[in-house]
Amino acid sequence: MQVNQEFKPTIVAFCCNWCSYAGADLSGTNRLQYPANVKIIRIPCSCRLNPMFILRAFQRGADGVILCGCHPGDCHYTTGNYYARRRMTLLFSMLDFLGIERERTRVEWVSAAEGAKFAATMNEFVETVTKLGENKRLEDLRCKS
Amino acid sequence: MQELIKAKAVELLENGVCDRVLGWKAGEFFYDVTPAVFRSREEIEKDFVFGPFCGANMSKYLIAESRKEGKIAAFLKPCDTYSFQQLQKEHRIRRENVYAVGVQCEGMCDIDAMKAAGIKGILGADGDGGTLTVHTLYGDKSVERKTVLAERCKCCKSKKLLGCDEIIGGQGEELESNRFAQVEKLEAMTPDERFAFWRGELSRCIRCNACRNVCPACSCEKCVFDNPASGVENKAAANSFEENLFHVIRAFHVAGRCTDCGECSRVCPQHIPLHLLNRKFIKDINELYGDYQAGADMDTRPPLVNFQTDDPEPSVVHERGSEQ
Amino acid sequence: MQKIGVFVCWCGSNIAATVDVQAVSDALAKEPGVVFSTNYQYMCSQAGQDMIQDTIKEYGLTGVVVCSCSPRMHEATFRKTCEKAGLNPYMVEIANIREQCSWIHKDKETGTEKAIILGRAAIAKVHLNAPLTAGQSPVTKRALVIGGGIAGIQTALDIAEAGFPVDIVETKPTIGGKMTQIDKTFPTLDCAACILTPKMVDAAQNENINILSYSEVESVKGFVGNFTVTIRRKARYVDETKCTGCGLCTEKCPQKKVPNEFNLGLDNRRAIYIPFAQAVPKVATIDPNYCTMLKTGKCGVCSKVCTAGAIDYKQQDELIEREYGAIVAATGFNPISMDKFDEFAYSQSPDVVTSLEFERLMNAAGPTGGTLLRPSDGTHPHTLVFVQCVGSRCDGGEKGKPYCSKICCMYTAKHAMLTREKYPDTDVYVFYIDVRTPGKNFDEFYRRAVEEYGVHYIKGMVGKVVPENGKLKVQASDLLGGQQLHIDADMVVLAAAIEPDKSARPLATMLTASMDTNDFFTEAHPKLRPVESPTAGVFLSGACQGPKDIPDTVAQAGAAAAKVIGLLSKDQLTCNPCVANSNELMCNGCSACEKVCPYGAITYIDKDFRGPNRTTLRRRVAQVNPAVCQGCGACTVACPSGAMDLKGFSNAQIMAEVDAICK
Amino acid sequence: MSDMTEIVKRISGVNPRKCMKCGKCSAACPAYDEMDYHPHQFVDMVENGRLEELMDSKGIYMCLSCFACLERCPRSVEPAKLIEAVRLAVVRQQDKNHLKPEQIPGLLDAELPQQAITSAFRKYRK
Repeated sequence: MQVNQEFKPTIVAFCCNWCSYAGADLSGTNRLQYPANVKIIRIPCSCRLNPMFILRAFQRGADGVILCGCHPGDCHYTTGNYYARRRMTLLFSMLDFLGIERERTRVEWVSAAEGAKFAATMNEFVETVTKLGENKRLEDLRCKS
Repeated sequence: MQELIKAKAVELLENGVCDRVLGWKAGEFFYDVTPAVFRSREEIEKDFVFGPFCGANMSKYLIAESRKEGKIAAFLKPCDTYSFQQLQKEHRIRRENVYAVGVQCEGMCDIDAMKAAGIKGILGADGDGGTLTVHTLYGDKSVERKTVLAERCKCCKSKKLLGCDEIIGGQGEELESNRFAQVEKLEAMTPDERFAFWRGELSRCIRCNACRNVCPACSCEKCVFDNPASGVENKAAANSFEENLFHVIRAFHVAGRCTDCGECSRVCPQHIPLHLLNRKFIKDINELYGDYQAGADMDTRPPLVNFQTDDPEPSVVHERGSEQ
Repeated sequence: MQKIGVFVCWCGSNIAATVDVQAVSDALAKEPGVVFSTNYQYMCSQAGQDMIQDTIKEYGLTGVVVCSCSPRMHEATFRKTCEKAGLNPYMVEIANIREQCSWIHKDKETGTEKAIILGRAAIAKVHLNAPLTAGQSPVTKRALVIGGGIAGIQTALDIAEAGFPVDIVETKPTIGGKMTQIDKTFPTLDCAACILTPKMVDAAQNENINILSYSEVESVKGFVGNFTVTIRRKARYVDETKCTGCGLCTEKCPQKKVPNEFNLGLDNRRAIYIPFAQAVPKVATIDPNYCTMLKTGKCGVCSKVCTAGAIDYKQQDELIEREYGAIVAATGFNPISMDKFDEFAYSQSPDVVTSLEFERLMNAAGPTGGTLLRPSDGTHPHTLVFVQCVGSRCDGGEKGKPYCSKICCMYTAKHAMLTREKYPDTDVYVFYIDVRTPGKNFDEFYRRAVEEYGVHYIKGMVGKVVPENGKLKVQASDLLGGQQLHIDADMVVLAAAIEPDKSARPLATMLTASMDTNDFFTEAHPKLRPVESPTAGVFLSGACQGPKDIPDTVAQAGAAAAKVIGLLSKDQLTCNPCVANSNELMCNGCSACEKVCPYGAITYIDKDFRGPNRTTLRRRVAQVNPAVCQGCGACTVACPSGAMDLKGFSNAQIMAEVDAICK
Repeated sequence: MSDMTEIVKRISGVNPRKCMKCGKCSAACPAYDEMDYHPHQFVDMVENGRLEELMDSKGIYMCLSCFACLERCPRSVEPAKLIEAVRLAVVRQQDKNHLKPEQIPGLLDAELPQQAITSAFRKYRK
């Protein structure tokens, strides 16, 4: 696939309030850089993420969506991320089944102490999505012609 | 079979076991059999049918019917009983108001398959066993049932009748089916091929909502697509999102609850193989979280409201993909 | 339409250096609904807060967006600010333009652009915010302590001292727990019974404490401040109110062959028994598994000798239901079974004992009257081998426990020391992997065992023990000496790992309290909230939370009591207003939400709804208890109909943010 | 030599870092007195890269492979597998001639096929 240098993908990152949002804050506190394409939306827990939000983001022009939550076993609400894990696994598999690039979606567990991991994850994700180019398939799933 | 069922329906009504009977009624065309509620011997004798085109899943109608006063007798095929149990599990059907009669099924037929088999001028079809008698303009013809089965019946998962008060036609067994064959075929394709496939299929959707309306799992009091507050309501197509992903959202909503009855594809006027989306979820669930059949029992936790601490990570989707 | 005020903070140069704050406030001023937009050096300063308050009043703002540092930092500050100016605190949204913008970008243009988008997302969300009010729920001023060991007793005493009634539920016929079985306590070597039994008596005599011995928790319903607990009072076949504890029945009972659990089966008791002399309550109990009367209907000796007429063979289990405001789990520990460690010949020789059994063999009230004798032949042992870490610090899985049991080093030093003190003619070997003695006067104690009492401490493990001709052939390694040792021992004492009591797991399920993989209760925060469980209103005391010695247990018991007292001293609890709520008109009653709720906050009722043509439809609908819901949102996604939504993070709000970001 | 350590770890599948140095392996070892290095030392030597000494040791051939150490180890370190791997490593040493050129004339024999000497000379030299 041709790499478009000019292309700046839009990335939506959903972060749980207790671990990953704090991890994102920490990467800021430590001045660890990641591209400005990443915009974070705070949700109370990874289990709050409705698959519809992901689809909505893609429809509105997002090129990649990533969910960050507490590591399995560390959920502030004890079990939330376990449910999120199943939901996302199935959703990603379905998107893949429909032929949508599986690299556009990701789940990463980031603790409040992992500022470096958060930044590294975002850098890598932005790079991956940039290589993929603009997201067309979700908008185009229904043939417009 | 039809006579047995009709006799049973009349008997249940007249013995006072129930005051209504849910069954199949002859429609405008012989292959267009519709679900109906019968209240008297006369109605039953006149219109009640059971034959190779009684594919409709009866269970969904019991949500409303079981909440009415009195008791309703329902005739349920094996597929229907899975939905029947699943809906009870979700507290949707009031079991005490239903008298369930399990009806063994030898597979329902597809009128298009009959036409494709080269039979012309079809007027009707009947028969119980492996051989059907097709009435045509040119006289009766004998047809092997298995050659004209509906897609979903060719890979029937189970002939077991679950949770019935009574059974007609004998209890059946769970079957070894290759129902995931087509899903596997799609999985083996490249993403581009899959995308092209689904684009071809889903682009034909006219958003008639037939799939949703017939689906026993899609029985919400108010569907999210009808709810202006949901953000995905069905409105004039200002943009194509609602339609694009209607089927994905629908499949996700019924994931873990879909019994794979195949009604969605049966009723689709555009012949979109919608059941493949549901089957993909079922296949994933079976592979990732252990075999699960919605409606097969009353107490197992559905896979999407359950978890194991060592469930695979979502990246398993990527890993599996790269193996292909 | 909301009237929104936007306040962009410079945070000195923290934000202003990489974000053009003027450009941001100008750009956001053009957003729909924004009636005021400004920027200021430090929004969180008094002057900044005053500015926000003045603007709210002047412009009649209905919503406020502060573009500043992380909401984790100052969301509470700005909410309070707005509340003081008469605006509902939940009409405030923070756009994080410091940690998630200015601090991670270097290019000013990029930073400014991103800050504007983040501001837009916050504005989009505020448009859909609704005023939220925190609910109140009353507190039942009574506590339940589950487990009557030293942890439970201490917690109950401390709560009772503060004036609140407490019930102790203990599954055994007496309170006291493991400490009653211990002979002496380290590092002071005072007798355990001497310091414990006065506390047991205090508990029994305290007006605020009600001891429910021989009882178990059957079910727990409700939530913080309002628990309803069903307790099973097991039939002891003796009327507690009549029994005087004279003990005559326990002497006359003809069934003498019942293994005495108090002495760990090292001797026998009768079928009717009082566990030990200082038991509280001092009431006899009939063991239904051994009582001839209960099994065959023939005997009745105890009934005949009881002058108080307390024996009641017809007694049945009784279920009682009580209300509590707080629950303390104090279920304690047990030594693990030695089944999987038969290289130490525990099952092959009675002279291989666990440390707790050794306590009984040394105890004056024990089976040998306090004289150390070999269980096999009653002779005096001359060579004793102690093995530490039996089943502790294992690789997990079947072999044993992955954790350090914490107390073994010290009690083994104590055993070795006591043995040498009482019987100077003995040779005592202790095989250790590491000796861990963090604690006041602990290492001094261990050194005394070595230096003053001449206990042979050997770094290494015992590989096998083989009973042979009345001796125990011990094969061990001496890692520092670099040799393999062969010792003919008379007794081998195993420092068995400890594990949480088996009752803890089902209890945790009832309490919806979480546990770790070893079945220890999880604390709300490992450092900062060590005596609270993540479930509000449930507290942890003693070894059920992790291995502990007596001083640690008592300290934690007091801490748990302090938390309980803090809770019970409130009349009302303020709830988190960002909770789930179910739209009854859309709810299917399918129970999906209930299944994923970790707090049991969702219940169902049958409710009548108006149907078409003046009919009434009765439907099952979900109801969220706002006092219990913690606002995770798991239910909102599980709900297929979208009836369940989360206040403060509603579907519409999150989607508005998505739209604003993706635009 | 560190490569060799990695090879031994890989062949055996043993992670010597799991060892907490309790010595239970050596306590259980029936061949303890026959060995110059003992099971717990094997683990330590592999961990610290002292593989040359270990490979030169006669002790490794005294191990009976009774697996008592492996069975008793509380940390599942499996010293017996490590010892076996070291023995294999000794046998399998690559890039080495086990026959020195100067030995060859002495071995020449009319009865012995020359091919055998050539292949012995080349053995493991890959």
